[in-house]
Formats: sequence, structure tokens, C-alpha cells
Amino acid sequence: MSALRRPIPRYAHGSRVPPGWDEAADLTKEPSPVPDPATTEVPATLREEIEGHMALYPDSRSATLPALEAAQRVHGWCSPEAIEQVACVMRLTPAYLVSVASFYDMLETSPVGKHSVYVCTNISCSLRGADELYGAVRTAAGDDPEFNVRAFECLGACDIAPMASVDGAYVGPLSIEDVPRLLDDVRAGREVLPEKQLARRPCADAEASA
Amino acid sequence: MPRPQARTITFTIDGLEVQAPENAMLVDAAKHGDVEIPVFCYEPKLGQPVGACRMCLVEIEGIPKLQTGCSTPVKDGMVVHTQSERVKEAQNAVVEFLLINHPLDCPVCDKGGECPLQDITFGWGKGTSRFIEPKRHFVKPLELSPTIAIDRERCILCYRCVRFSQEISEDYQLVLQERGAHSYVSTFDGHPYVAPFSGNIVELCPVGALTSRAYRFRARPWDIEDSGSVCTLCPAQCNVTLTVRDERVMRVLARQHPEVDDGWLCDRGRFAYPRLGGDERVSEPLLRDGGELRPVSWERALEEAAAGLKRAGARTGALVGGQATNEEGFLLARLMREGLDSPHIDSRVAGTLPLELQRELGDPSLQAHVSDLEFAHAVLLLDTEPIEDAAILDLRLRKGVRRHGMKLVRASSEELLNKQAAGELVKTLKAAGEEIVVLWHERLTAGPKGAEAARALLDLATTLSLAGAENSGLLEIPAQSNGRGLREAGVLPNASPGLGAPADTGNAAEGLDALGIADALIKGELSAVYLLGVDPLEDSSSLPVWSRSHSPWEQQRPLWEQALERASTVVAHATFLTEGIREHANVVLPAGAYAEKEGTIVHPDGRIQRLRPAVARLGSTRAEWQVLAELAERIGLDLEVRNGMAASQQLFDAVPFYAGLTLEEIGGKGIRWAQRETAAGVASS
Amino acid sequence: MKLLFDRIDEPGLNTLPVYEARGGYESLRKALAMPPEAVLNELEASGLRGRGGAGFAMGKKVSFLPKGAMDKYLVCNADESEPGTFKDRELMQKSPHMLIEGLIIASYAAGANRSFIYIRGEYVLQADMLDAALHEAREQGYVGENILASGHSLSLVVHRGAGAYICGEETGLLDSLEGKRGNPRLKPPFPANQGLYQGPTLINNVETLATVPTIMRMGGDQYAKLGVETSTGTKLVSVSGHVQRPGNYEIELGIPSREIIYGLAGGPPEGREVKCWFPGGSSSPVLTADELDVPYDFNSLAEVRSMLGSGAIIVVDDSTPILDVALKVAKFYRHESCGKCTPCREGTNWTVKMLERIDSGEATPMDLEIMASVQEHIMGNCLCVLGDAMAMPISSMIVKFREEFEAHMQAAQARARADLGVADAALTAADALSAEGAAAHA
Amino acid sequence: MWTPGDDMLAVQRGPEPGGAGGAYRAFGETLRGLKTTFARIAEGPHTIQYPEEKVPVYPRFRGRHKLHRFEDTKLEKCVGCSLCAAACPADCIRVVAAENTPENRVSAGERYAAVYEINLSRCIFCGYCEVACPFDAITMGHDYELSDYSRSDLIFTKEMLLAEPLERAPLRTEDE
Repeated sequence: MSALRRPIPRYAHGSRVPPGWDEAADLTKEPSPVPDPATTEVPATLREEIEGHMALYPDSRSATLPALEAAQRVHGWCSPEAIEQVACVMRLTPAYLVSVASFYDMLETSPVGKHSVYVCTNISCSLRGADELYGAVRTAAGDDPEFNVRAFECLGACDIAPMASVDGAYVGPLSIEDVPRLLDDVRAGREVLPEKQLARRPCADAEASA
Repeated sequence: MPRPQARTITFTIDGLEVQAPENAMLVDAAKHGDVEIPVFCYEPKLGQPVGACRMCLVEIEGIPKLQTGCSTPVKDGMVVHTQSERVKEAQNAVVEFLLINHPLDCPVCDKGGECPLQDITFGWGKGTSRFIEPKRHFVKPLELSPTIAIDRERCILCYRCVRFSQEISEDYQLVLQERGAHSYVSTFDGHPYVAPFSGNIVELCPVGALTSRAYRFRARPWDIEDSGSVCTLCPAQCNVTLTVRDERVMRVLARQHPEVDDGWLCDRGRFAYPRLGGDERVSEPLLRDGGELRPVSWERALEEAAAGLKRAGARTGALVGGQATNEEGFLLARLMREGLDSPHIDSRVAGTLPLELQRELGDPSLQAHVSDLEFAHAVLLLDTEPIEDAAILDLRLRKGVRRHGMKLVRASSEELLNKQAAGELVKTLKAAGEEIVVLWHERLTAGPKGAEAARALLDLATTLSLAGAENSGLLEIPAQSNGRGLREAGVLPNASPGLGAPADTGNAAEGLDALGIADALIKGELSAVYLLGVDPLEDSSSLPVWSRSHSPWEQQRPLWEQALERASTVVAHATFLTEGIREHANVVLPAGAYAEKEGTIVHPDGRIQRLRPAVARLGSTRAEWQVLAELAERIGLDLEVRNGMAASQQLFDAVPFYAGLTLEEIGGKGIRWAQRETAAGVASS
Repeated sequence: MKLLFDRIDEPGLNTLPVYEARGGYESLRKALAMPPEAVLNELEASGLRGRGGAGFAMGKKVSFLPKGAMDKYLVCNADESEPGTFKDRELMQKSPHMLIEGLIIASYAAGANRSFIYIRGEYVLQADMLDAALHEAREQGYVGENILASGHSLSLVVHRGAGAYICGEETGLLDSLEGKRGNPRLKPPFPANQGLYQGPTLINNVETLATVPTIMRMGGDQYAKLGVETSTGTKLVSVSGHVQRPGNYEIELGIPSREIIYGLAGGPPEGREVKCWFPGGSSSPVLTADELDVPYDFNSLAEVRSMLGSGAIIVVDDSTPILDVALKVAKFYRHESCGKCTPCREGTNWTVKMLERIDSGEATPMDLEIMASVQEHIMGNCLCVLGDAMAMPISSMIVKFREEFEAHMQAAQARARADLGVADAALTAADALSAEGAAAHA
Repeated sequence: MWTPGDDMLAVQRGPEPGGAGGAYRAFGETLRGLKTTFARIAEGPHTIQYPEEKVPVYPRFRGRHKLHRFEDTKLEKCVGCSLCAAACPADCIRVVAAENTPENRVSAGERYAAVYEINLSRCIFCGYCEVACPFDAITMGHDYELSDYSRSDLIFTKEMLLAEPLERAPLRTEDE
């Protein structure tokens, strides 16, 4: 295919337009103020956790991020339902929360797989072959709905480049050969590539480790 | 709280020495020297500047980087350049950046011709763009709410709309989603942005991204004329600019008045206008003929109305609605008292209050300003929910709480009447500070305990020593828009114009109040009723949420149903053919909507404001003063009114504390009579 | 000289007993025995400059806080997101108590009673380590009411972010910590006057705070003797990219950069040469192989129009086209721009599009001029420094590698033309075939 | 400044009155005029028998306006932007716009002209509307037969402007 006739780039949801841009308000819906506690059901553990976070700060609104993170853990993503539950406990409007949630990369505003595999594709990792690694992980994961494979901006582990964060655990340096085992470990619920876990890596500075 | 007083300093801008208030933002200070610094995101009404659009970059000597004029307070001796090469290059760059993703659809854009982005591109842009990549394109326009359309292609992310939602109306419904170049303005999960003040975002938008669906494509700026007037849909009486094309109101915009509306407008005031020219309007005189209202000539209608009223004579009652101007009320009161010898005229929904109390409550030294709601230490809301009773005051109270830490206290008349609770209330208020405003609703004085509550309110004012104090006082929200003006014009059963004794009118007898009139009609003691701009049976529940108004007469509805049924003559001087009028009126005389009227009305804080006709009267509608004068003539009374200004003059002459007032003095911004020398008149009358 | 990394891999260093056995929290006791002003003097005397990127003198920053009784806040910026930087990660993971101790001392000097560690959400392990360490410290009475009977109280919360580079910008971090979108704020007012919850706030990087116990132990004057005059002390340097031994190294400031890249990190792989290197994370203007001998300290790097930044060296060898590096960098900043101010939001987007066009053979040398001019227009005109962070490296690359950009452009054009020729030929052939088919049908 | 002595103008005078010189002075100019007349007799009459015969106009002649449609989609080019009305110095154009809907698509853009009227009794045929139009939707045609019996008939509606004129004015060829 010629460069001059290259296909028009599309977003992950298949549109040429970023998600959300083309969506109108549904006029049959009512406006969404702070949810009514009487009609919004919140799982007791989630409520407890959010309230715990709120108590830590002078202004309870500071707990927004931890609260959204907690809700995402329960619901898998920041679904409208999850947002409403957080809004109900924190006494904020759902719109405020969705605005915050969509700002941050780690809060998902559309449904995703249960296991997150963030492959760092920023400069240091890409210099050492991260783009190929990401391609390999994507291909290997295929359309397995269990996985949420994402190219991520710098994860702060350039010393083990190219690397990935698998459900929060950093592993690296990865080669393309490691990919099948990585996914198998995740599927099996094992620790992923134990020998490549960052947690076990000594400091590079030889004198320091001495 | 003392209002900010800024001292004047001198600074240099573009080689010009300019005087400006200290610490004013450079953008504002520059205006004192006739220098314009372009802005998009800066809007002082929205609170603290955010410095997001970077359009206002200026060079300040002594600071290496360019600074944003919107967020830099001006200091004495500052030397500012807005025309240097560096500044020009930065301005060109920002315009170029903004236009990268802004579509070139000015010909179809409603904002075209009155668009700040167009103006700034023309004035401060380079005129060319080096951006050759494809622009983004997508579906547009999209609905954001029943009244507002959003066009995200045009959005320049200036933050004004979301700041309004979050910091002014504080509803947190409209937010920015995603980040960076993907950011877009939206709501939660496709819920519409429906809020009492949502329409303001259309006016705030500096591009055509947010447009009013009702105004969409109706006119271009060169097709229209602007006409300043006052919205009479609620007692807040916001100042508005009516956009007129082909003798129709096409749009209602806010007309900033810091002492009335602070530059905002509620959605009812903004979007209810299509109703003003709508199908429900009465456009010609109607006469009941064989159980049905049929159009007739003015002559015929006036004859019939006069005949009916004359027949009833002193057994006529009159009810005046809040949309009526002072002049209309005043002329009708004359017609009733002098022409028919009937004192039964009322405009108060809450019923009669002894004249004494009325005068004391209206004491000029006790009256608070609207802006006091923002600067007082505490505001007591007595028997009122401002968002429903006078919506725009809600924003003012929020501003007070948010910006000046004002304390908001709510109480009901029961608490006021309870000694202990009242004591607590005083304690709470005094704890907040010395400057206290009591915002109370007319309903406080309704019912059997009304007079007692009014007395308690006056006692409270004395306890808090509100009289004559700075940023303090009482502020009444009348039940009807022009309630205060009608009372001052003498549209009360127990007072003459200027709250004088009834004897001043030549008829010493006290008349019946609204409820009394209804009662008397049922009992047959009265046989005719004149309804001026009022339908006591009006039901507003069928209207869309944003234009719904609560009829103040709702509670009296069952009584009036019977009363109108029993009345032998019902003359309705009406704008809309509402239920009660359609069912019960014998004669319907068409009246104008506020956009067609001339005359004066009085704001709850005593500000006399002027209504000016923006559009021609609908159909064969005649001016109300003219109709009343002709009616009076047929009854045998010459009101000596030959034009609208004469009616105003008569009113000013009749009310002692309006003495010497002229329409010119009222002007476009109105005047508080309490601040005129004649204010003393209220006590002596 | 290892101060922060001294026996960093000692097993159990992340636990209180091991840390205390090494003399941990002694500095805290020493500091609490002194009046806060004295502690502040020590910090000023040490000449310690902030290790987060801006390099502002730490002691001076503390002294900017208003005096008097009011709610003051101390925020530790552990949102280490600058590409190439991973020093704080290692510190927090292996020696969390050092950070906590430093934070308590700094709070004492600043008179702050509430503190927060804002750690990026991706650092799950490190945040857990900190939480565990904080729990131990609280149990031991190092954090809480009336610490070691000194009268100083401190509450400390580990706050996890959720993935946004811009939250590493101090005011963006504050907004994020207040539960909002992490948009940077307008300055002034500076955080020292109106920061978190509108109160006076001191914000410091992890490494800066972790250095504080060492300074208290050594004394400010002794510490100032390390390094060079304007850049005192030791610094953790993260070396990554095309080097044989990527990782964190603690160096004394002022040593030649070559020593770090070739000496410590082993230099580029066999047979390759250094093409360019970022001395302080991906936001710093790139330097070439000719500039490898520049002393690694704040001022020397500023003299060659670059910066030390967060101390992250990214080495790019000659096997990588410069355009790929530029595109990676620009795409990152486009992704991370918060969108609040115009030049950054639109400028990063535009730059990426222009770079992509160069790569696809649709650009002309004029585009390079436009790109350079766009970078000029971004620099200094933005609300925060994120826009500059893209504009600086990109414009330095255009200056230093202009020929390579032009060559790349020409090669891409030739490639595109060839592709187009092939495509045209194919089309013509297809047309001929269909014409034949049509003829056959007729 | 004019000084009578110095700035004298020498006027060449003809022969004295009387004789051949006198006759030339009396009839010379007439004869010269007649020379042109007689020289043109061979060309035949130049009178145009209007309305049977129309005067051809130059290609850039500005006659009655025309509104255009797109050739392929037949949608109107006019989007009702009203810029022509803004540009019109005689204020003779009135546009009322409306919004296209999927069911009723009139123009290519979002909006279209629901009402488009030109009051030709006011129009001064300056062509500014044509210049102002961003979509080339309005052009000045060549028709100049615009008389009518009532003023109101001279208000041309959108339909009239979109329709082809009944009779076209002939166009002058290059060398005419």
C-alpha cells in the first residue's frame, strides 16, 4: 500500500473520532444529580472502603482516585453503575467523577479484560524492542476477553526494558520468546515469569549492592 | 463584609500612562487606557482566572517570560507592552493553534458575525495557517439538552461552560472528559444537561460550539436588532436584551446589571420567549357568544365589558396579576375607585396586611440591596426557596457563600413566631457577623398569623439593628413579579397610591382582598370581576420543566373555580387564553406580553425599572393604558391618559415617594426610589 | 561514595528493625532535638538542590513557606513518570524508611503537620512497601501525634495516582491530590503560599527528601563538600536505552558524563556508537556524542543548553533513526498533555502529525521549518512546562540532526513515489484486464 | 497666477467671413458629420426591434440573479448564511434559514435557506452578493427583462431564482 494512499487512522472503537465525541445526550434521560442514597445500592465492602479513604483527608473529595480505583476493582471498569455508587457514597455528581476517571490512564471508561498487561512502549523500552514485544503480546492474547493488553507510556522501569506490568507486577527484560509463558502464567494464576520479576532484581550499581 | 475598595494606581501600557484600580487584572486595567487584550477563557463573572487559552499574553518589563494578562494583577509603575513583536508573535501563534481544529464553517455557524474567535482571528491572527493536515470532522450538531445543541468540532476548550456548571450554578453536570487534544465537553453517561441556569453557557461560549436550539439558524447578527428590557416572568426582574427579527423576539440574552442579576439569566427567562408569540396568545378581542368565545371588534368588546361593569357598579371586584405594570394597576385602581366606586381591588396573593405593617416593611432604611446578599456576613432565608421564588438570587447567594464565606441560614415563619427558636436564630445570625440580610417571601405574611409574623419580622430587624446598616436589611420576594410595584401604585384594597390611607382616594372604605372577592362572588355580593393579566386557575404543569412557573394563586384555585362560575360578568384582560379564561370569561381583551409593553415595574429592592416595547403588538392588541382609558370613558370617567408616558406621569404624581421621577431618570438601569430624596414620603404618607 | 544507595540490597532493609539497626531514625532524633530553624539552616547549608527536575534549592523552598500557626502541608512527589527515570522507584522499594524519615524531618523544619506521598498508581509494589513501612513507623511513634515527645505532630498518607504524567507537575499533583483532574494551576500563587487545600504547601521529590536524613547525619557543611560548588552532593542517575548495563547509579555530581555512560553503564552495545543522549529525561534537549565529556551537574549541563532534570540518561545509538526518537517523544507528550492550555494541547498534536508526515514521505523541507517554528511558539507560552518538555528536545533534534531529518524525508518521498508507481502500474494493469474482459464479453 | 499680458493664448482664426471660407465655416462641420452618415449607409439599419430582437450582453453583464444547485446531487448550494444580505448595499435580500433534517435535505450543509427573496425593484445590480457568497450559490445572470405590473411581483422568491429563466438574454460573442 502506498504511503500516499495509507488507510485513514482509526481509534480502537472503530471510529475516526475519539470515543465520546460523536455522542449526543439522550433527551429521554433525566439529569443526573448526586445519586439518592435511598435508591442507589452500594456493596457494603465498597462503601466501607470508600468511606475509609474519605476519612484520611481533610477534604473528603481527595479520596476520589482511591474510591474510583476501588470501584473499578469491584466492577472491572468505571461503569456508569460503578460511578454512580462512588458518587452516592462521596456525595458528588457522577459527571464530576466520570470527568476525573477519564483523565487518568489507569481508570477504564469502557469494559476491559480482567488481567491487565501494560507493555511500556516509551522511548527507553522502544529502543530495546518494546514495539515488537507489544505486537507479539497482542497477537498472542488475540481476542481473549480475559486480557486487557495496552501499550503504556513510561512505567518507570527502563532498567528492565523492554518490560510489562502484568496485573501490577513489573517483569522484564522480556523477549518475544517469553510472551507465551507470560500469558500462560497469567491464565494459570501463577506468579508471572518469576525470574524476571522486578521485585527480585538487585541494584545495577555494583558498589551499592556490595 | 466590607466590599473591596481598590486604590487607583498608574501604570504604563504601550507607552501610555493609564490609571486603573490596583490589583485589577491587566486585561481589565488595559481597558482604562483603551487597550484591548484579546481573551477567550477569561470571564470575570466566572471567578478566578484559569489562564488556559494563552490568548492574552503580554510583555511586562522585568519579567523574562510573557505573562497572561488575565491573571496578572496590575501594580503601580508596571510597564506593559501589548504591541511588541514578541507579543504579536505569541498572539499569532495562539490563534494559529486554536484554528488548527476549528472548522471553517462560519457561514453556517450561528455565532458567525458575533463570534469572539472571528474577531480575534481578524484582529490578532496572522491571517494564514500552516496547518495542512486534515481537520477532524464528525457528527454535528448533537443535543446536549432539550434547549442546547453542542458542536464539538468548534469547541476551543476554553473551559467557560464547565466552569459555569461547576463554579457558578454549582450543579457539576457539565464536565470535561478525557484529556489533552481528546478532551471534550460532555455530561455523565449521556444524561442531558438540564439545570435551572443551563442557558447561560450558550452566551458564555466564545465560539459556536454551544448554541440555543430554539435560536438555531433563526437569524444572523446583521438581521437583528437588540432591545433592552426587563424580564417580568418572576420577581427577580432580570435585565434582558431581546433579539428581534421581523417583529418577533428571537432570543433573550442577559443584560448585565450588578444590582439585579449579576449578568446571569435563568432558563425560564431565556427560553420561554417562543410562548410570548405562540398560539396560546389572545390576539383579538373575544366575546362569549352561545357558550363559546368568538372574535369581535374592539368597539363591541369594550361596549360589552363596560356594560357588564357598569351593571355591577360597586359590586365589581378586580384582581391584578404580577405581569401588569405599575401604570396598568394604577389606572385600573382609578377605574375601580373613581369610575365604579368599588374599593375591591387586590394584587397581593397573601391577603391584606394592615397598612401600618406594610409601610414599616417598606421603610427605605430597612431595604437591602440585591448585592448585599453577596457581601453580608449572613443571610436568613425566611419561608423562601430562592431557586423557585426568584431563581437568579440563588446564584447570588451561592456566590456569597463561595467567594465571601457568607453564612446561609434557613428558617420558617413558625420558628420566627416561636420565642425560643427566634432567640436561637438571632444568636446564630449574630455569631456570623453584624451584616445580615433577611430574604423573606410574601407567603410569610399570609394566613391568619400573617400580621403577627410580619410584626415578628420587624422585631427581628430591630433586634439585629438592620435599619440603615451597611450590607444589611430586609428583602422581600413578592409572590408576583411586580408585586411590590402594584402595591406602591395602590393596587390594594386598603391603600391608596404610595401606601396612603384609602381615604386619599375619596373612598374611605376598605375593600375586599383577593380571597374576599372570591368569597363575595360566590355569595353573590359581588357580581362582576375584572382580571388584569391574571388567571387564578392557571395550571403550569403542562409546560416544559425549564419554563414551568408556579402560579401564586394555586392554593386559592378551588375557591376561584366557584367564584368565576358564579360571577355574572368576568372581564379578562389577558395575554394568554388559559383555562380559567377560556372557561369563564365573558369578554376577553387582549393584552401584550412584556416584550410589547411600555411602563414601569418595581424590583423587590425598590428599584423602579422600565419596560420598553421591543416588538409590535400581536394582532389587534392595544396598549393596556389605552384599553383602560377607553373602558373608563364608556363607564363615564375620563382618566386623562392620552399616551403611555402620560400614564407614567400620572403615577409618579400620585405616589408621594415617586414625586418628580421621570422616565429618563429611570433609564436603562432603573433607580431605587429609596435612594432618592423623596424616599421620606413613605413614612409621612 | 554511596549515601542513598549504601548497601541498598541488604535483605529486609525495607523493614524497620533492619533500618534501625543501620542507624535509621537517628537523624530524626537528632533533628527533633534541634529547633526547626536549626534544621532549616542545615538544609540550606547543604546546598541540596531538588532532585525532581527543576533543581531548585531545597532549603530555600522550605524557607518560602509563611511562618505562623496554620495548616501547612508537605507533599512528597513520588509520581515519577518522566521517561527514563526510575530512581525513586528503587529507593521506595528498597529503603522506604529513608524517605519517611526524611519527610518527617522536612515537615519539622517546615512546620507542616499534614503530609502526603503522592505515588504514581503504576508503582503497586512500591506503594505497598511504603504503606507497610508507614504502618511500622506509626507503630513506633515516628509518625503521629507528638513524635518522640518533641511536640511535633505529623499525619502521613500514601496517596496513589492513577496514571497521568502531568500529575508529576507540582500544581497538577495538588489538583489530583484534591481529587480533581490533574490540571496544572496558574502560578502565581505558588504552592508555598496557596497550595493544597489553599494552604501553604511544600512539595519535594522522593530523592530530595530521602537525602535529608543523610544531611542531618553528616551535617549540611559536610554534605556541601561533595559534588561541585553549585551542585552539591550525590545524585541517583537512571541510565537506560542503548547501554549494556542499564540501571540506577549513585554518582557524585560533577563527574564527566562519559564516565557514567561508558564507565558505569558500559556504553552502547558492541560495534555501535552513541548518536545522541538525553541527559535528564526525555524532556531535556538532546546532546550528541561530542558532548559526552560535559561534567554531569546542574550548571554544566545548562551551559550546553540542556539540563540535568531528573537525572535520567537515555542513550540512543546510531542504529536508530532520529525521526523515530522524535516521534516517540512527541507522541508521549501528546498523550500526556492535559489539554488545559492551547499551545501545548494543539502544538503537541500538530508536531506529531508533522513528524508522521515526514515518515510517510508527504513532507517537504518547509515542514521542518514549520516544525521548528511551532516548537518556538510552544516554548514559554504554556501554562506549565509540559509543552516546553516536548518543544525543547524536538527543537534540539531539529538543530542537531537537520541533515538526517532531510535525508529521511527524501528517502521517504522516494519510497512513497516508488510505491505509488507500483500501485499505478498495478492499476493500469487491472484496467487493461477489465478492458479485455469487457471486450471478451462483447 | 494668471497675468493677462504674459499668458496670452494665440488663437488660430479661419478665413475672414464671406466667400468660400464663409461657406466652410457655415457648413463645414455639418458636412463632416454627414460624411460619417453617408459612409455608414452601406451597413444598413442599426435599430434593434425590441422585444422581437434582444440586445446581446457581455459575458460579465450583471443581470437578474440565479441560485444554483449542485449538478450531481441536485441539492441547493445556498446554505442560508445570509452573507449576501449583509453585503447588499440596497438591503434587498432577505434570507430566513432553517435546519436540514434527514427527511428533508435541501442543501449540502447543516442549514438551508427556507426563504430567500430578492427585491429586484430595489436591487442595484452591484454584484456584491455574488462576491460575498462563500459557496458560489448565487450568481448574476444575463437576464435584464425585469419589468412587471406590480411591485410585489418583483420580489423574487427562492423558487423563481432557482428556476431557469423563461427566455435567455443572448450573449455577445467575443468579437461583437
